Amino acid sequence: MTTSPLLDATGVAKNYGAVAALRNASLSVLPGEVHALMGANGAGKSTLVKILTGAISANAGRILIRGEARDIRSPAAARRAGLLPVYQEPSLIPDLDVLSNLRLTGTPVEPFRAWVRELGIPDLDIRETARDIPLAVLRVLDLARALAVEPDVLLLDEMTAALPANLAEKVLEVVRRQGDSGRAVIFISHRFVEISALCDRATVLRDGETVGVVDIVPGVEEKIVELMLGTRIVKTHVAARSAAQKAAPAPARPRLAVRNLRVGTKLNDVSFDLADGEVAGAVALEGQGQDELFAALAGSIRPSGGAIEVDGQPVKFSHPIDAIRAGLAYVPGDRAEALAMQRSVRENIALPFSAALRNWGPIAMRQERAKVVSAIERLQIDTRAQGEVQRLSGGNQQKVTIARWIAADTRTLLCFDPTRGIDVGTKQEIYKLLREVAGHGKSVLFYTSELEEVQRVCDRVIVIFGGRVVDIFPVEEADEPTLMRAAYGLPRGAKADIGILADPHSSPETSNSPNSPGATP
Amino acid sequence: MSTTAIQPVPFGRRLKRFMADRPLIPLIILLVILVVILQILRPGIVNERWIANTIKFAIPLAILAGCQTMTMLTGGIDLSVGTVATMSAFIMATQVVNQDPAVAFLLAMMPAVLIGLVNGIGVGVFRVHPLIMTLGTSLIGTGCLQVYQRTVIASGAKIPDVLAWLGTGLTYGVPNALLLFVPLAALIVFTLSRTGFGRLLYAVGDNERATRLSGVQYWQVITALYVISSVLAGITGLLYIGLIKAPSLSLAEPLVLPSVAAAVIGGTSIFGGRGGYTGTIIGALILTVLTTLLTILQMPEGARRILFGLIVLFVTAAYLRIVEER
Amino acid sequence: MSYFLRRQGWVFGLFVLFVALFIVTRLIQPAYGSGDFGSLVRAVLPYAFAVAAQTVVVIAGGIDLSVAAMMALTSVTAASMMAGASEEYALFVVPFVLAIGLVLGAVNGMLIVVTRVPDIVVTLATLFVLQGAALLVLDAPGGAGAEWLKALISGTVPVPGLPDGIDAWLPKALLLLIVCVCIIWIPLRRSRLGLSIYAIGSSELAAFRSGVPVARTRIIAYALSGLFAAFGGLALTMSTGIGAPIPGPYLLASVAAVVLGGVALGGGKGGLLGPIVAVFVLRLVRTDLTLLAIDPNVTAIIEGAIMVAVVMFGAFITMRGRQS
Amino acid sequence: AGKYTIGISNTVQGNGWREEMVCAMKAQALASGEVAKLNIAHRNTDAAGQLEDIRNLISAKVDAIVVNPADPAGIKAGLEEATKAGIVVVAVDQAVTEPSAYIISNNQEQYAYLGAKWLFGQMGGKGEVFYMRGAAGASADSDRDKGFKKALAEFPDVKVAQEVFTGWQQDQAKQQMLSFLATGTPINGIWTSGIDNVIVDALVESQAPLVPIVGADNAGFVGQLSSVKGLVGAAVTNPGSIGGAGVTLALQILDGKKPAQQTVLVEPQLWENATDEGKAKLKAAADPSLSPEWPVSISIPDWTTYTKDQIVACKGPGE
Ligand SMILES: Nc1ncnc2c1ncn2[C@@H]1O[C@H](COP(=O)(O)OP(=O)(O)OP(=O)(O)O)[C@@H](O)[C@H]1O
Ligand SMILES: Nc1ncnc2c1ncn2[C@@H]1O[C@H](COP(=O)(O)OP(=O)(O)OP(=O)(O)O)[C@@H](O)[C@H]1O
Ligand SMILES: [Mg+2]
Ligand SMILES: [Mg+2]
Repeated sequence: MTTSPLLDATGVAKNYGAVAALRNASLSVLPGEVHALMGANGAGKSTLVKILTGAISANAGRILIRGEARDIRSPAAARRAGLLPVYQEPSLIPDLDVLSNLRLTGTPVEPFRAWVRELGIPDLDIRETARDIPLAVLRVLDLARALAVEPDVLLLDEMTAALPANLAEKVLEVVRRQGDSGRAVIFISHRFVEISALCDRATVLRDGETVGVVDIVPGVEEKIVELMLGTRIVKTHVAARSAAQKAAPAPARPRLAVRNLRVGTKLNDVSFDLADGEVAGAVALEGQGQDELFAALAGSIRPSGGAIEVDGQPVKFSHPIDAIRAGLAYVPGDRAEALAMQRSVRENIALPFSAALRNWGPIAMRQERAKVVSAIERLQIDTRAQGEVQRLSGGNQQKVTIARWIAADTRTLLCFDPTRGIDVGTKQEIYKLLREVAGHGKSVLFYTSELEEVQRVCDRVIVIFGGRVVDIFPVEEADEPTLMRAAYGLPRGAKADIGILADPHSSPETSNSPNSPGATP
Repeated sequence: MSTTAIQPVPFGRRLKRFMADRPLIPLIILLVILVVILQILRPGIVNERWIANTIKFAIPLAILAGCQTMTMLTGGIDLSVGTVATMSAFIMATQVVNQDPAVAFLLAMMPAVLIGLVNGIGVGVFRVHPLIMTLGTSLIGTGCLQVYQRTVIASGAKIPDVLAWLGTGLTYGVPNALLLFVPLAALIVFTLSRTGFGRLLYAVGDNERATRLSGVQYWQVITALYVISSVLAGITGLLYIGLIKAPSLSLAEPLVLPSVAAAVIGGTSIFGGRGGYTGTIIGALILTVLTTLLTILQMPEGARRILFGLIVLFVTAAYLRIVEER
Repeated sequence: MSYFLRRQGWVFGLFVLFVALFIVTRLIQPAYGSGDFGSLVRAVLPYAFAVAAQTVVVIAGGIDLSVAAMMALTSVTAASMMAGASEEYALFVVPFVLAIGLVLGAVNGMLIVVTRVPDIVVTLATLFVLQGAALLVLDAPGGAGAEWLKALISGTVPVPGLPDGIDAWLPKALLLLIVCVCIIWIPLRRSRLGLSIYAIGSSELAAFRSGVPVARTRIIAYALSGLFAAFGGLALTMSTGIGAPIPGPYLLASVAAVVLGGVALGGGKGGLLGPIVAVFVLRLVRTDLTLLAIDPNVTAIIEGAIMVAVVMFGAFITMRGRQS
Repeated sequence: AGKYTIGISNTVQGNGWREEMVCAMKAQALASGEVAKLNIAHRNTDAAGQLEDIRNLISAKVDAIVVNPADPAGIKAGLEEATKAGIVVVAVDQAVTEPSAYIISNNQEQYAYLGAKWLFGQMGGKGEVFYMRGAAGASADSDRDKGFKKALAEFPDVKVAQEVFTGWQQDQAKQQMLSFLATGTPINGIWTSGIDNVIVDALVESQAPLVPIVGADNAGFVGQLSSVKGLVGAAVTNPGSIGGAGVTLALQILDGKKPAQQTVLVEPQLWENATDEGKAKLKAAADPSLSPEWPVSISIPDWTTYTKDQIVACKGPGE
């Protein structure tokens, strides 16, 4: 490499009290490259991004920008130095409309609009208040806002984690072009397919330390995994599906039966069954009604029509407690929605125990402890910072949201994208766990935005498009291209190239296919 | 694995961390410092009688601050406690003239329960901001009390002996009020740390949506909370009337802002989810001692208020500095 | 139009309520006329400034318990400086007092930023400090206001070319309120600073990450609050002609009117118009109750009930809105 | 059967003295038979709030306004507007600066002077006095301070051990007393601005020596002066019934009987329990049936015509 790095950070360290989030991290990014930053949950990726962009200050370390030492003390300073982040959490001001958000950051409006369109959202109303915009779109807006000021270094922290495949593709495409135009991108993702489709090099963090920088070439995944996880090497294909496959003499009465369910205008007609001992995958693009489906099953919103039956009995939920009583527990994809961040891991896991009025009395501490500890062990939650959940890394927080219902021994889990932002190792554990849960005769409804997961955990696939179930088929037929086509509402068997994810070697142009999504029907 | 335990930690940091893990210790130290200053300013003041007196006056404040602590844990605040305490005190003192004390007691607690219920429903069901809700009910309560006062002008008032004994009496130099307070405080501390209800208070204050998804019915928790808070305030009123022995229509109002201050000084977060009652009790003691300290300083009223404000600010800031060091 | 209604629906509703109340007033007291309206505006003036002071910090995600004490301090300062001094001297006193408000407000903000103590506690402490300072300036109500200052809010604005009948409905006090508030608020609202104030109220973290200087913005918000409170203090001196060191009921009233005016106590939402219309509504309610000679103790009940009911109603329609 | 509507403006609510004042106004309005309706603006507020109330009363077209001013100068503008609108204005309890208004008031300066002078005499003309004032900033308090200082000047050997503002709050005063006792500072007398019975309670409860105390003629304190053993003290009259007198004055003016002067002062009396004569007066005045916060002088000869039942019932015309 003859070019000098655009950004060069060495020896970066950051302590939170006794927890060392970063110990000795280094990162060097060349002009024109898309540089992956990888690491297991809690490795310190987000922390490094925050330090580089002035959102927090480091305890030690040296940061050079174009060879000059810079002391970046605030996001505004980072912006002046040409560093623009898209953080793991959306950063628009919730109560301001999009336009005001742009004015606030001094972002030019027209380029922003152009980028938004390019990123697959053709009809954005910039007068809309950020609070009313769905999460996935917010993420895209964050990115468009960063792109509009043409930064030298763009830092994307799990940009694609909350995105449906269609939007994710657009993002990848745009990011790749950034690299082509001589700028640099630091790209954080837990999805290898994205990394290999996009990145030139990867820096791997483990426990707050940079443990290696590798070039992305075919077959490098195994090496990265090894670096990320240290000596621990996991088999990437451990799906315990085979066991459940055999034990599936469909029972006469399904555990959960959904009939012609309707919610507002978003969910029009959904019917399916969920049997005991089964993991059913739900697949949909962003905004096809899956949020409403899960919310209705969880008792968060009231359906406007149709019926839900549990164990053959018709049920009406007016509050999540009703669903929980019927044995349905909802694990939201957004952990901030599920966790009391200032409370301990234990209290978070034990929360459902105290929910009902009759359990408001004294707590049986020992019993509770046993249940909580066993759940923590089953999910291998890193409890170094268990005093407050907010001090855990994102992935570990995610595990706590599931552990709660494992401890409560719930019969049916409604998991909404539970592996969002989770490292490969943990993902394997969660897959295993879900299979195990099903193996014990329980059932899982599993929505995922990562299509490859479907094959690993599910027995059946339910495809939702435009608020309707468009297809239900066994997992054997569910390879990624098939799923993708189904998710776009195309009939099974039709052939069309869809997106760079379907074929990593296709050129970006092909993905501008006529049935480009984005608008909800 | 990644704890920084290898290199020796300087003593100052260790001390800080030690105190940060035990937030009560700096508070107690602060209390002691105040008492020492008092003793230096007026040698001999700190004696048994003074201590008993301080405790007597700190107890009503501490109970009201308990109401604030619990409501603040859920991200709320209860500004109606002053009115509720005043109402129950006034009703007790006027009803006991013609009624059996037990009946008078029930009558006195009725508005407390009612206001608590209204607060709870307003905040829990209609989602009115607690500040506004409790302010509103406190205005309504005050108005009702004044209308009520008209009807009892003729009958006069009387302080039941039990209350006077409880409020002012000493047994072997120990205030009788402790007989009420110690079990009450123990109950609050236990409730907060070891019961499902206590857990829910913290959790609801931290993230209400999360508790909802876990099956918690917000309105139940909030309604129960505000009723409990109001009942505690009512009990405080009875205790306080025993101490002051002069029913007035604004008896406990001056305790409201200090009760908020006591809870905050004691380390309870006004934004919810964090805090506890033991700190609050010490906070109440600190404020009471501070008041005495300022009474003793011979300076104009204005200067005294300035000093009070500055000290409250300083204490809270110093305490936060110590505890929030991470 | 629907955009306007969605944004300003609450304010519009309040305005309708005000007009309805005004009609009720005319029904109760057919002789209620322009002079009485002038009285209403003069009563509104200090409340309006207090609520403006509160609104700015509430939008910025804070709360200012020291508003009333600040008004007392600025009022006694003005009154004691003007007492026995020449009329021209007051020309110097007015900006001086406003500067005091601005600086002390900024001090509030700085204390919050530096000590990291919650705003409600810091301003509770400064409430005591400012009260004490007011008592040091004047230990009893006293002092005097310059005559031209007092004249600023009495009488009506003679607009040339306007018939007297309409002119009579334009009290000077109303003009003063509009001018003072607009000069500060409208440019602010349109500026980046104004956006920043909304931003830190809406989400401090997001604002910081968007490059907003959070600390500076917060200090400015409190400084503005101090400035409005100083206007309020001057308004008190204008209407009473004295300064009183014991703060009036403006703290609770300001918080109540802020909420009635559609400003969310969490911050980030609302504007200044709503709270000021709310103040008009609350004052007119009091007038009506006096006109009806309602038992004074019942007025407290009614005021409390209105506050609770209106806010509950607001909560109810938001809930309905969310369901549909 | 009456023909007048009278507006009343008062700015302290829920305290014994002011309640008695308002009840006296109601009772007198009823007893006079000339008043059709009272319009009472009675709440806790400041001068600005009182201005608002007065202007609302003007809007309500009352015939007369009886006002206990929050501040003498602060409501001048409102009173001026009232007179201009043809409304009779009478200020009670405290003076106002508006020249067109009539004033009927307790002599606050004299009130303090009488009590302090008696107290210093009891102390033998020397020693330390604990000076418990009213609310900082209230004008009645500063008038009383003048009287107190005047007496103090006459007794050069009397020193103020400590000066506190009770805010006219019973609980606050009691706490201040207890704190002060705990300091062990020797005192020879206590002057209170009318918060008296709780001070006696505090002394008794803490078994402190009973030094001479001056208070007001509140029912509780008057009772204590006869019943508490070893208590030497004096009550200075400060009738809340001055409100009734204000109504009478307003009615006289409305009926065309203007008084010679704009200002009528009611002179306070002092009842002490150091002499037999004083004891007799106290005994005659004592009224345990009243609320301890109510002054016992519930009527003013020549000025009020209601009965005790009427003032205690606290009902105005039409109620
Ligand atoms: N505010 C905080 N207080 C205490 N510890 C923290 C804090 N923020 C992060 N940490 C700790 O720092 C470590 C690194 O966290 P970071 O968020 O950088 O991880 P990450 O690599 O982004 O993980 P993920 O992939 O799960 O997002 C974790 O162990 C986390 O517990
Ligand atoms: N304005 C007043 N005029 C006469 N006496 C007063 C006044 N204020 C207080 N006092 C005295 O204080 C005693 C009781 O105190 P109280 O609480 O009633 O004061 P206050 O009425 O609140 O004072 P103010 O009316 O001046 O605000 C009364 O007995 C009376 O002697
Ligand atoms: Mg991260
Ligand atoms: Mg993550």
